Amino acid sequence: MHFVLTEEQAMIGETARAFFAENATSERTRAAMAADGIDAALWSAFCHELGLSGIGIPESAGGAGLGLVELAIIAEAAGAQVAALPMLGSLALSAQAIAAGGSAEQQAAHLPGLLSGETIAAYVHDAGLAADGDTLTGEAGFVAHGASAQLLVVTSNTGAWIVPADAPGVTVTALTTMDQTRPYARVTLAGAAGEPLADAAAGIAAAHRAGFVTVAAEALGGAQACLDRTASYAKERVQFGRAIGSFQAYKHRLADMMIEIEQARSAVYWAACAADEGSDEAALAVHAAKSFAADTYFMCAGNMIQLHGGIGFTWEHDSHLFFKRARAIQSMLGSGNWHREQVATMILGEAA
Amino acid sequence: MHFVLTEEQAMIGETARAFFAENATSERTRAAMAADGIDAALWSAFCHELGLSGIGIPESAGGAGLGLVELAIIAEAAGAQVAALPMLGSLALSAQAIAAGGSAEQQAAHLPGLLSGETIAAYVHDAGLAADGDTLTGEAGFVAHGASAQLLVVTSNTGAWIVPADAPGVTVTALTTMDQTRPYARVTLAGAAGEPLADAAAGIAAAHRAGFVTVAAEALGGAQACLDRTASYAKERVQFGRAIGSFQAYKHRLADMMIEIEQARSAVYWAACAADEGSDEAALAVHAAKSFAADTYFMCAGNMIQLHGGIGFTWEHDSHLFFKRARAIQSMLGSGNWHREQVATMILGEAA
Amino acid sequence: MKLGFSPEEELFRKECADWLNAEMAGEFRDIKGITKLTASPERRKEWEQRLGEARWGCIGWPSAWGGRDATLAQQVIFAEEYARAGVPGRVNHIGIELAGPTILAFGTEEQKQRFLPDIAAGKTIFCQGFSEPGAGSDLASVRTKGRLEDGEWLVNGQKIWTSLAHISDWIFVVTRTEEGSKGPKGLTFLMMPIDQPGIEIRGIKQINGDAEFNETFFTDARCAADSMIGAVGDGWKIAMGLLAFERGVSTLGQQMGFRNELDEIIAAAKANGAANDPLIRQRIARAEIGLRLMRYGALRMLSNTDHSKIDGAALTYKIQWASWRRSLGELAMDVLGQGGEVAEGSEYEWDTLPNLFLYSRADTIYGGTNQIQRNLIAERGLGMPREPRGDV
Amino acid sequence: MKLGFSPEEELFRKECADWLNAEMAGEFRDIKGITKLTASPERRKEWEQRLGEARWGCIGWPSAWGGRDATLAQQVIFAEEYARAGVPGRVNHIGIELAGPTILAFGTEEQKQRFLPDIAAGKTIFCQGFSEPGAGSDLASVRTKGRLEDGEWLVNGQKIWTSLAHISDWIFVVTRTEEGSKGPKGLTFLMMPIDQPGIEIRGIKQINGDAEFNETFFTDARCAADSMIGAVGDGWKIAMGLLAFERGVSTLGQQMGFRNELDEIIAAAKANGAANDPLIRQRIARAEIGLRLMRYGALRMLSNTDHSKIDGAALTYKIQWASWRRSLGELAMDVLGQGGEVAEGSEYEWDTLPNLFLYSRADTIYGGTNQIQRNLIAERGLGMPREPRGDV
Repeated sequence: MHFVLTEEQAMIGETARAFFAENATSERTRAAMAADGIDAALWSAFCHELGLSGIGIPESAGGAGLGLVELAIIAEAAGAQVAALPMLGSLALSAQAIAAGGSAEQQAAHLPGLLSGETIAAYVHDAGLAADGDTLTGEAGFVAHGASAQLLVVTSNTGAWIVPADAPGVTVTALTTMDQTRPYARVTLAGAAGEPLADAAAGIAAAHRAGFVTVAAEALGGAQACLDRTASYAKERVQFGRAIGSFQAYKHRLADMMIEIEQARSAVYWAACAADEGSDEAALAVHAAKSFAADTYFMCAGNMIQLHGGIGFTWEHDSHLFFKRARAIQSMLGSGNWHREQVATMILGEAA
Repeated sequence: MHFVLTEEQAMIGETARAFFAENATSERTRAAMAADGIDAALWSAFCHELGLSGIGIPESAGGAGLGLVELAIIAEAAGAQVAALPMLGSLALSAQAIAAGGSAEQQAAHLPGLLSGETIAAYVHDAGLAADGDTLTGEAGFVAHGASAQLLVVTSNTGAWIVPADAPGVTVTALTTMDQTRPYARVTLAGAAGEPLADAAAGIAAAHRAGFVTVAAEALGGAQACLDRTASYAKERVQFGRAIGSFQAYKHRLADMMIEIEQARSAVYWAACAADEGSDEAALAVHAAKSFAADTYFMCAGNMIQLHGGIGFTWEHDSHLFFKRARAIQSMLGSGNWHREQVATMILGEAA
Repeated sequence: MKLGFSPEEELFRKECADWLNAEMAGEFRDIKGITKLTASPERRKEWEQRLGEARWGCIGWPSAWGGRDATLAQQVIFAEEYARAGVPGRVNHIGIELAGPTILAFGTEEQKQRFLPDIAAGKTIFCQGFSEPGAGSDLASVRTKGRLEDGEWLVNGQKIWTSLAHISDWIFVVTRTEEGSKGPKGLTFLMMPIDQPGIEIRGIKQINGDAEFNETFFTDARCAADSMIGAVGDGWKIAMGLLAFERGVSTLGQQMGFRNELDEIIAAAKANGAANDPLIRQRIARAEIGLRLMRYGALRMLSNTDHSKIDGAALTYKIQWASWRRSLGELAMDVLGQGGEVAEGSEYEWDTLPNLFLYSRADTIYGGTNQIQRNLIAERGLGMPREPRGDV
Repeated sequence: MKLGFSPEEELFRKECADWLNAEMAGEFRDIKGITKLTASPERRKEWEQRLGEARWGCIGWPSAWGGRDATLAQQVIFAEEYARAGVPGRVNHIGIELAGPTILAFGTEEQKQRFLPDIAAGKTIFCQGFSEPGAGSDLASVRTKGRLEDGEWLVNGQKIWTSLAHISDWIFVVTRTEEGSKGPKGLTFLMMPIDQPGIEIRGIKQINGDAEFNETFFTDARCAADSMIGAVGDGWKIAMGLLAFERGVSTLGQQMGFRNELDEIIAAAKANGAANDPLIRQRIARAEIGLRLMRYGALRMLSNTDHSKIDGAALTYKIQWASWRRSLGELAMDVLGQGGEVAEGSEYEWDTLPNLFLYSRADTIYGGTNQIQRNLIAERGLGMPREPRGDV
């Protein structure tokens, strides 16, 4: 029992933070927002130069090994800059699904491209998917970075398939999305042929676990960035002849942010670590982390706007990037209420 | 359309406030708390000398006329002192039920005693009451001031009866109650004979309307008293070399109390006035008033404790009287969630 | 205490409704239902002129200045029917609610004649120049300078958050006219035509992609001496008086807009099944109750004629509606789910409810942040010590 | 980063559990499950002496002073098993968590020998004399005076909120020993035996009808010169050091108490059907999540050995648990409904859950109110300017 980062983990964090702070600038992110929501150069540098894309993927599958703790460390750093990257869909969801559920052949066929960044995958979940053998018919409305993907990992509640995005029967429609750093697409499958994952259940479970932890960690990083930036502003900005950070009400709002963030930090690393260790608590922890960190982020991003006053709701200021990302994280991969209901079911049983 | 108190209404308010401030002192209330939760001398003075007990009861039934607005004004003043009186059970519920649902004979037989204060009635509601003709079997666990009542008005969802508290088959058990100014009793009916109200539906409707408005008005008065007393304390009490009311966080808590209280005031008088005018809005308004004012009171009483620091949670200080009354008002006559669900049903229909 | 309306008042209601519905079904049907403040400004100016012609522009004003001397009840009724008929909000809100009443209270007879009939007629659109970069809500920190030269004011400096300046005809500004003065002293209140070389306007794009607000730059901008309201150095007093006008009958119209938003949420919840979720039901009930209480709070405030005491309903009104509406935006998104995060078409342009969600983040900031509102409530309403100014 | 325990640690867990369970099934079965701090003090003192005999009293202390030099993991395990076995909380909490560590850090060798073994053995029960009427959480405003006379300290003044003073043997107090000094200067830290003519204790009845806290009056109360900790004038420094000890492994034991409270709520909800209410389910899930996060926050704080940086988990811990528990009290009552408002019997004495509801209102006040916690977080954690002291 030792619940702090190891030296190696701390180093990964420093590397990732430095990389995103230097490269995922507001200017570059805004350029990506005006296009397809991906800073392609950033993604390439992340996968190649930094070589962080394989983290959380077993070495046997061509990854860098390590686990969700390390993946969370990276997602936290990316989230702090609202980086415009397909990390969630391509790595945390699709690559995890293939690494955990794919056959050795499937891993060999698809993972190298995903980890090198040359292929982008999107994760398409449709609970009501109709599968006639491996011929798939269904639709998913909010596929993150779906319009940029060459590969789709398609799942129902029980099955999982790999489908090329340009296969016959597949239609992908880009959607104007509030969070322009991670735009959605609608994916329609009309009798598209899928290649089934060898172990669908394992693939789905791994994708969900990693997906929940990844967005929770992103949220943690985003929330901390909101606090840090607002605290800096509070020391500089003068109103009524005083630094606004000297107003007690302002201070207490900042304190409230820190109180939530510290809990979110516990939640994220508890969930990641419990999942890595195969602890009984992992199932509860990933729901706790997703719901708690998402709410924390939204609260902090809302406060960031409020505490910046007028400039906080301008397009020019970065507050809205955090705010929209926070909202997206709240509603994606199950709402907070849904995750808490899963927790309630674990401790109270199903409602009568 | 003129939504302020008339001169006559303002005068009733001044009279009631002066009466309760002078007589319903902490000392007298605490004496009542140690006994049956009724300051008998106060009740007698209220009914006789002040003659306010007939307000809201038609003159034809021996009352003073006027309506729920005036009843609310009085309940607000009583609530501001957490007065230990059977006003809710005896007047707002039972007398209202008899005045609205009783025959002329029933009114003549029972109302004079209730309005003079010589008889105390308690209101016993049991949704599952079994009525074999007028022979009643059932139980209610939380009958306000039930152990002090000579008369019971017993209702199910559809029927209403008058039952003497000492009738055969009636058992009344006093209960140790958190709010000692309005202790509960358990009332058990085992084949007790009831005298049916002539118009049960009218009686029940009047009792509920008046009951919701009365506790909402009490809550308003209590909440305002919490704010007033805390604001006074904030000006006197010094910590860290400053009046604590000079700390912005303290000021903002007080402001938050005022913001809720002003809305609660609108809610109470809207509900009372809409009911008096027979407006379509009355049904929604009484649910709004009960739930909103009760929550406001609980928030203000909780803040009163917090903002008084250590002395706020001592027995000696009056904060806990407000706090316990606030809690009782929240849970009695339907919880806040229940009242809001009634509102939701009016605007959304039943949940599927 | 009386909530109902008299039969005469109900007749007046019918008159208002009939006229408004006829207009919205006729010549102005193209603007019916517009909620976005920046949409179709030219057509809306025409509409406001039509209102003026029919003397519906400012019915509470004296008839001498283009009003109808309407009673409070009549004003309430008109505001409600206006919104109920789907008529878009007034682009000249600042003119009719702030500039007009200020001129009425502090202006000379000549100024009243010059401005009021044209405001009532919808011919002069006003905007407001109070906030400055670096000053925000702090009017005492105003730096924009005014100096009198050859019988004319020359104004230099910058204002910000000048809502709708880009479609307005006039702007009123608070300027520092006493060299070296500090705080509330040495300020003067000026009315200036916008269409002049010394005034430049740049839109500020907001979080929702729209641009309602502006930065307004003054470079030797000119203002005739007789367009000063009050005397030199009266700026603070007049600005404070003006802020007190802000909570007029128009709040009821604003509430009807909120009503439409809540109704849209209710319809969406019924359509997508969210209305069956007990958690959503509670929040919709709270929103409904909050909106009703806003109405009755406004009626208490408007009915109250005893101005010797602090009016709690008035003092708490701004933060009440702003907080309510911000919550409404969050409720809207939770009802819509992820669907609320995607827009029709390829423009970054939002339907009513997602736009409400984004825009309402500004509600708790402009016109005095929630923090400043709480200071005011604690200080003016509850007698707490004032927050000290610093000297940085 | 590692959450699991090693096989050796799991063996240690079994050893703890076996011993504790045996005791709670044997001689001390009468005190098993007691949660109220004031219940059965004499028997609980006997129990703490039993703990001491078996060297389980302060396992993290050096073995030289009665401890076991236990590792962090072992301390965590013992705290968890202690609570899991239904063992009542320590009446000598102040002695083992505050007085002991303070003596260990600041005491002389002689003082260590005099006090530590007896604290570890459960023979010396300590209470804390910091707060004063009129000073509240403001230690710098202490007025209780100490003066040295004939080689002995004489103490005069009053302390308040001295939890469990009525069952304690010793009290430590901060006194003002420099005549005319102000603020943090001129304070001295003294340890005094309670059973002496100069000390009078009066219980303070609380909102829940119980009396855990006291007023403690000092009238020429005596304190031997060698019971001063540190030097004359060191009182502030030592008190600040002591407050840093407050967040030790005992927080995990406290959390296990919270666990029991939440489990009781869950059981009540299942029994009365509240567990089917989606609104209650959300709140129970939030409470469960909050409790788990408290555990992992505490483990982060305890695992952290880098004291050069501000530890956010430690800094925010007090307000986190206090706010969580106050919400838990409200949840308990909403689960119980009106049934939570009536007590068995005729005494004004409450079952665990209603008592939790009432008592938890104090959690956000004592040991630094939530307001003061937020100041500390913003100032120490985020570098905001300090709240200025006044001079009233």
